[in-house]
Amino acid sequence: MSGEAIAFYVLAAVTLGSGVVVVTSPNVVHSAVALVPTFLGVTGIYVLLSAEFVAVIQVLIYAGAITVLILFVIMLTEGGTGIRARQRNEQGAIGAAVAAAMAGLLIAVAVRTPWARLPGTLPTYTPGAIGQSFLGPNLLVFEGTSVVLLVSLVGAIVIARKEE
Amino acid sequence: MLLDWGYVAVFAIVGAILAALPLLVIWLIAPRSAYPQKLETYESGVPTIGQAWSQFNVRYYLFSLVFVVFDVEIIYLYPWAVVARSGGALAFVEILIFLVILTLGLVYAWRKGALEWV
Amino acid sequence: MPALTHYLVLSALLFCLGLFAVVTRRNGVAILMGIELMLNAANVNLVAFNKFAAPGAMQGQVFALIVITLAACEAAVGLALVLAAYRSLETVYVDEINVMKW
Amino acid sequence: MPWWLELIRAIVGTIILFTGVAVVAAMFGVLLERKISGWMQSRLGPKHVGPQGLLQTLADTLKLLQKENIVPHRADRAIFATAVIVVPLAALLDYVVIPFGTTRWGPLIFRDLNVGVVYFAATSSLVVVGILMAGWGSNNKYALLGGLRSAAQMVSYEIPMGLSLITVALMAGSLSTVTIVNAQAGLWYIVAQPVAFLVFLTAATAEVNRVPFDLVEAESELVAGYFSEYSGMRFALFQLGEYGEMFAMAGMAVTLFLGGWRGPVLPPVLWFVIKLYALIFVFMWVRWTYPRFRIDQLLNFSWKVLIPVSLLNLVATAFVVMVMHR
Repeated sequence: MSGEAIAFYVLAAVTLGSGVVVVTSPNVVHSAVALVPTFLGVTGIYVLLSAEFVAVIQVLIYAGAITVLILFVIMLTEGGTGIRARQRNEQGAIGAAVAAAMAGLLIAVAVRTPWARLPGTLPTYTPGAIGQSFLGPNLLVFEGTSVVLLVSLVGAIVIARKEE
Repeated sequence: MLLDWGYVAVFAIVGAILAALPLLVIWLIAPRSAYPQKLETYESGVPTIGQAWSQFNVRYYLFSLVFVVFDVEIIYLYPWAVVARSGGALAFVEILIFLVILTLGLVYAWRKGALEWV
Repeated sequence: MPALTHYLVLSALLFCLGLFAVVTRRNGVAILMGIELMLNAANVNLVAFNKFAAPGAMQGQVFALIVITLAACEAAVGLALVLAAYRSLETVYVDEINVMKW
Repeated sequence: MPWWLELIRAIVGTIILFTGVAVVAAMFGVLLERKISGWMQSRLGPKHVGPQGLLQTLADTLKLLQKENIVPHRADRAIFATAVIVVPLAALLDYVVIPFGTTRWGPLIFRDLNVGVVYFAATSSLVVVGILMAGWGSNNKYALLGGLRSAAQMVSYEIPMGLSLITVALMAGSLSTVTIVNAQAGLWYIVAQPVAFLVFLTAATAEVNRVPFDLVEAESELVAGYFSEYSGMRFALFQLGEYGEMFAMAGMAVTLFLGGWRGPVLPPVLWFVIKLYALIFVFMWVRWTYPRFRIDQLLNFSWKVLIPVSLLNLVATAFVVMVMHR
């Protein structure tokens, strides 16, 4: 087995293992903290896929910002009091069945489809290539995200503020 | 490039082991003489009342909310900064529009008092 | 060398973990965590297809960035909704939130 | 190079860097802080252990090693124990991209990542998670309040810090720290970008929770903030994280604005160390000179002063870059 394959299996184990903790832990704070190794595992996967800029952004946004936001909200609501209420609804068995069926379907599709391949090579310097695409074909996407960010900022402030 | 990140991974793993090493040492040599009062949560000398896990001011959330939006804005500036030299006027105008739209968000948050600590 | 299929299988499993959390969790915040897992799984797919199926274009990675942006926006607004619900109904458990207007 | 040689190289490098930070930054940093504070307050500071008190921190570390290791029975054990490793590790990960000097074989750096600047921003943002874990895991009111305040403060100052990092990246046209240092061969960026430098320094002071931004510890109201409940060696590990982060921020400021290892006559590594300690001295000088901010003043300062100023600075820099590279 090559080093890359070993790295892949280790990272997949970290991602899925802590993902299971996120999904099943009875304590919401433990779930939120377990999100960090999940995100870091996915970061490693991005590195293996030679997308290093996306990888560092994953750490910066997911592990550094979204996790903090989630922890804040847990501490602001009654989730912060630890294990108290029942965390799971009565659909546990059905939910597991649906998720397993979905996983089977997706894996079957992933394995059986003969994926098309376009020629070309990955750029070695990803931030530069991404920047170039923002200056060219993705210019509108770039400006569009700023509008999306503005809208969500305004919306979230309106929702979260106390009514006077 | 994979080699670079291999080094970072080794750094993280070995670093975590090194940081945990002192904890192993104290587990081996530190004395143990705990009794109930010693294991009590510190609250300036008076008996602890209730759990600390209670609810806090919503202000904390508003700040982290504005933070997340601006943090996401920043990730788009890094790739732009790398190519801005070759991009010329187009790059400048592009970033100007981007920043103006986001400044509107900052102004809105400011006017609505999301940046006030009451 | 892990091939495209390896990454797709990993992403499918991660997606279904997220799906399971969304379907079975009662706490609104935990449901949002499930959604974040699903978005991460989608991102793994985008970046994997970028490398294996269309390495010349950067579309996969660019759209992974866009998805991260949308995930952040979704988290900000979604958690604000949870907070607002908690303030007016005093619960974060979605099966107890059963009135439209308070 | 065969893979096992690379592995050994990486492990040895990590151990050297780790012990270096622990000894030079944490141990010597604590001693320096005590000496400088003594000097500024017309007293002597530690004097008895070793010549001129040089071994004081070593003695303190040995003492802390023998201290009892208390976990409050109400604490969340798993999170309480993990936070101790997360905080110093997140601080130490910053050092991967800081170039300490240059030798015949190339720059002296753990690894020159080509997204170095973003990597630095990302790892320093991980500290916040560790601090929130410590605050929540202790189940102590002071600790939780300290942790929440610290998180609100650190996230607020991450934005101006990121904006000044981008300004420098824009000047150099690269995200790699070595390239940024090389781009300063002619002119240090402190001359070209004084505003970004001041913003970075202020944000760095806030990121490492030092006076005048030390609401987190605020001895007089919050006991010791998020590490109130940590005793013995665990306390020492938090100190390692705090001083390690401070030296990393100073090292990054040297790299980005003060020309890194560049300088005449003296060897490059020495230049780096001189600049580093000059900045550390500034941090300590500020600590013993200014009173603490209130939390509303602190957050206002970031959102209503630093962020608008650094946004304007960024646009102005972008304009100049556009005109120069026509």
